[in-house]
Amino acid sequence: MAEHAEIAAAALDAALAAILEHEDELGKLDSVAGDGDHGAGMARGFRAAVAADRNGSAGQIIANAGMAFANTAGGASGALVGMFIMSAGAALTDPIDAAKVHAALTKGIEAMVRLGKGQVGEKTMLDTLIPFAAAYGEAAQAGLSVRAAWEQALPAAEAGMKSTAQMIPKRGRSSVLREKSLGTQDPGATSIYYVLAAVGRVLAEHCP
Amino acid sequence: MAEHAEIAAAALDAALAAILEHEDELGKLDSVAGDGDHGAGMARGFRAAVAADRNGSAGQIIANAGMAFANTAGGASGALVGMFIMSAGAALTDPIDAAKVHAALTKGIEAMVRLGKGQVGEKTMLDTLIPFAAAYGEAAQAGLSVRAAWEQALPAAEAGMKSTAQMIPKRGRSSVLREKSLGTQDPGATSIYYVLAAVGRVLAEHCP
Amino acid sequence: MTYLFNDPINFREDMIEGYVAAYSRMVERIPDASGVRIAGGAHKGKVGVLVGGGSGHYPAFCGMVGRGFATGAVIGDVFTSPPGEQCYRCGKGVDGGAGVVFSYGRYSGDVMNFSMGEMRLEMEGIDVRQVIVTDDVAASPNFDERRGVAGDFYVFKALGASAWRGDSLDTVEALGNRVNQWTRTFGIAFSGCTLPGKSEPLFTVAPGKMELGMGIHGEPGIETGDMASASEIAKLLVDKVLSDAPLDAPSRAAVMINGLGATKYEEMFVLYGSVHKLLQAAGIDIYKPLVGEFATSLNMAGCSLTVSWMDAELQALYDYPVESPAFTTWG
Amino acid sequence: MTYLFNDPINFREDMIEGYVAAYSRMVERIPDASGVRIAGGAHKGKVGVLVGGGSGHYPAFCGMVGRGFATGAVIGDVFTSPPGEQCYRCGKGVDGGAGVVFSYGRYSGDVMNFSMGEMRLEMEGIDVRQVIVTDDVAASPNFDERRGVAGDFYVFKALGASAWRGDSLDTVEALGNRVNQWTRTFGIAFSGCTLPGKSEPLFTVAPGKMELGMGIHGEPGIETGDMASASEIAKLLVDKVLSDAPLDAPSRAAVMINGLGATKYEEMFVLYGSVHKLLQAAGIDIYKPLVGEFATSLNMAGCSLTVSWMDAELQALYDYPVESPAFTTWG
Ligand SMILES: Nc1ncnc2c1ncn2[C@@H]1O[C@H](COP(=O)(O)OP(=O)(O)O)[C@@H](O)[C@H]1O
Ligand SMILES: Nc1ncnc2c1ncn2[C@@H]1O[C@H](COP(=O)(O)OP(=O)(O)O)[C@@H](O)[C@H]1O
Ligand SMILES: [Mg+2]
Ligand SMILES: [Mg+2]
Ligand SMILES: [Mg+2]
Ligand SMILES: [Mg+2]
Repeated sequence: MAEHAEIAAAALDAALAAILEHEDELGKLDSVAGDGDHGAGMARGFRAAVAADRNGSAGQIIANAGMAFANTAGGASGALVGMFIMSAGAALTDPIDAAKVHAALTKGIEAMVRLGKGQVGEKTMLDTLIPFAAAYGEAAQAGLSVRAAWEQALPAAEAGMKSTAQMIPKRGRSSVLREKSLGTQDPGATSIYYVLAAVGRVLAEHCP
Repeated sequence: MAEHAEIAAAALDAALAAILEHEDELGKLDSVAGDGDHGAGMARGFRAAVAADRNGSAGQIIANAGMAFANTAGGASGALVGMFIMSAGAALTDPIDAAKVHAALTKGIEAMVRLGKGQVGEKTMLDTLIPFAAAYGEAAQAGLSVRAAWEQALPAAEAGMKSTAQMIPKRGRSSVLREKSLGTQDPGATSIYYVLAAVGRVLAEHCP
Repeated sequence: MTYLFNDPINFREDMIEGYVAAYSRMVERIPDASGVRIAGGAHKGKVGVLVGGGSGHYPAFCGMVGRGFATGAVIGDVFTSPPGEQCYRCGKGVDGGAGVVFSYGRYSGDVMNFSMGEMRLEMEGIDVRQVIVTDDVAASPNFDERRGVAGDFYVFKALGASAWRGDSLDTVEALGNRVNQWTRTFGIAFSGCTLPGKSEPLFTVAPGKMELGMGIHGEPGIETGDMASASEIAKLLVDKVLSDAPLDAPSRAAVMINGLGATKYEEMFVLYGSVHKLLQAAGIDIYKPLVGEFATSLNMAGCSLTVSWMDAELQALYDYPVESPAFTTWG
Repeated sequence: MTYLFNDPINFREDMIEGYVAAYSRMVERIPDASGVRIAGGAHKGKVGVLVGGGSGHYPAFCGMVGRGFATGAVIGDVFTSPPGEQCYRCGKGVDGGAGVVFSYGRYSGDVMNFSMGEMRLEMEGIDVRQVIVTDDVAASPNFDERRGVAGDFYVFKALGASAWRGDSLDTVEALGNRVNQWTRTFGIAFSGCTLPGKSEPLFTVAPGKMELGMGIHGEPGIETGDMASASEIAKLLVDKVLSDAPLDAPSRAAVMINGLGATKYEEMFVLYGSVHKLLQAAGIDIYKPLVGEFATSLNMAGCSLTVSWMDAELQALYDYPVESPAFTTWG
């Protein structure tokens, strides 16, 4: 459906805008225990993502965007987020409904876990993504629409993001510094939440 | 005379103490338009000067000290002050009187001018030394003692030193920066004044 | 501060362009890729050695490309692992038909991206090995979980020499891993560094303090200590490195004081004087030590001590002459 | 800041000791003197080339001692010309019986002290020539009254090559002077530097400003300008240097971006990219450019552009291979 494709494109645009708005904040979060490049890396990734080929279905657009993200962003997040978007896009076949979106999220998370060998509780973007996908799955099973399920799942993502402040990192560049990052939210968990929230706003505007 | 030799040694000790007291200030003056090492260089020079051989006459002690200064201090001031002290010492033969001291000062200045090709008004230590030697010469001719002539000549040195604040440098490391140093006293003119004043105090204490 | 840049977004690209313009007598751009390789391209029949990682660490990584040294380098943005796609393209760009070794300091982003590049190359039938450097004793008690920092140099040097003299892929890989097994680094920082276009440093060090065991990406240290004299710092570095000395290593070792950017040569020589005596007293037979900048962190102030033990086989690789923009020897 | 030192009074001595310990394979201490020379001592029958000046400028001056390069270096305290006595002792230490060339950047203290050393040596029957470098176009409109800064490198390189291949004292001196005649530098600073043991920098640069035409001893610039992008700075440097280009020089020239200490390689490559294009557009045939640190000013942030024009005779000297702790080439 052409309309879903347009929504996918708008969602990518909104994700880029959200990251640019928070680029400095994400860099600062990353500099607490990491190398300060998370904002710049996510911005680079989404800039490439919005410039990727936008022909085809929503799933194809998202997969292309994910490929461009992975090929451009660099860093741990470049690989992880790129693979997530690419795999989710590849799994998102028409016609789209909430169950399909949930399946796509699940595939994306699987790809990220395969690459990064992470799990919930390690102070990474998975702490935002996994609770979000779980909540989305429940909402989808309860029969909510793509858009309503997203709305209902967002608080779980937010709670997941916030929970990272109290975690000690086990993965990634900041893992050497364990205690240093206590009290600070994980940059990746934060950026993913901003993206999910931005996508939610696009769905709210465009979906029935 | 053993006593003159002791006074010469005490004068060198006092010069070192005066430079150490003002080392930081001299460095800061030099950093306005130069490289900030004048305090350290003068301290290095006088440390070597007080450690030099102290056998022989006052003149020999001073000449040895000057040689040690020149061999150790480095920089423009190391060569210039070292040659000044060495030449002045070599000219200072026993028995010492005010005329001899004036002749020694004159020889020292000649050596400094031969090496540095400077003259009064160029914002250097010569602006302290030349007026001092001139005033000392007048006092000596008027029949004053070594010590009284020194006392009478010191204000000329001080005035010379102060006059450098309004000069634009033509010699040395700071000469590239002409206007930058306007308003700041020349470090070399300042350190020489501190030395002359310290020597004056030694004379006041030990001379009849 | 980083002062010289145009649009910070183009920093990496501007840098590569200037680098290749300056050293075209030794290196060339890998076509359509964020990387450089030896001028004239990969040598047929020789193993290709691709080093890399983020930029901001020059002469790591692209300064170490040349005859007897790395075949090429893939170049990421400042402190950012290059994307897998670029690892793939540059890997392909250094392939001479005898296989490719990827070598880099262990950081999770690099591991992921180089591994993605490796998968792509292997799908095309190119045999790829990874020699991952883990020399930073501060990063973890477990050798395999450590970061790679200045010790990269010794591993790259051995890989480059082995590949250049015509060793097989298995041999090149094995020799590189042997050097890594015997290489240890510990670093300290006196000030943070600032990314191009930013006005605040990634971290700050309080006056009178120093950070112990910091990374080379502006990550702060694992511990904060009181600033000390050069000879006390020498003792601290030597103790940290030797406390983790490999048990099976011979007494001969190469030694490096690496400056992180703003800590200058004279200071490092003062430090080295004490380090030299302490290592000798500990029975180390110091071989061709190096004092300089080998893996920087933009203009961070700080330095690290690396000790790389060697037997006769590894010494021959260390002695092998190299010519590269940043490091050249007659042997 | 300078962080690594013991007693600041012993900084020079500690530094020399560490330097010689690190690079004993190439250099040795000149006995009873504040200087170093090529390992094994002066070569009989070859002209001795003694370079020097204060310390704080590494690799100038002692890093440039070795085969095909300077025979020795006399080392002063930080930013302080070595005393005449040391110039004498080190001059004697590099004498191989064919005469000695003193070469250094023109600063009044250096001129006085080297001249005092020269007098002593000539009293002993050693023929001494002085090749004084005057490349800093900022210092004066009169060529002879200029300071010597990063251009030292090209003059030393030529002197070293000429002496090493066995030229006569007259020839070595003449070639060194020819290089100086055709070498021009202009520098800028973004921050000051701090002497060992001091807590305040020698000068500060206001945020958003830069100093134009500063010296390499922490002397502030002759003018303060607004901070600009790398490409604008490239234009400024190229304009300043070319506005004083020697009229009689051929089109071929070596080009150097020299970092003052805290301005790092990646930044300098960004700058060089623009410089390269501008110089090419101005008709300069760029030959083997260099981007790195050649004459630093402790950890001052800033850089300079040097252009050293050359004909075939001077190019042969530039191409001559050298091996020294700081700079080695295969030719
Ligand atoms: N193995 C992993 N699994 C999931 N997320 C990870 C992993 N490693 C790192 N991350 C995420 O990546 C973020 C850092 O991204 P970024 O700063 O862009 O990359 P880098 O760490 O390479 O500099 C972390 O905040 C964390 O959320
Ligand atoms: N040619 C000269 N004649 C007389 N005095 C000079 C000359 N050149 C420099 N000076 C003096 O030397 C002082 C600087 O000394 P110092 O800082 O120790 O040496 P440098 O300039 O080599 O760093 C100046 O303040 C000035 O008084
Ligand atoms: Mg990061
Ligand atoms: Mg000075
Ligand atoms: Mg990173
Ligand atoms: Mg000086």
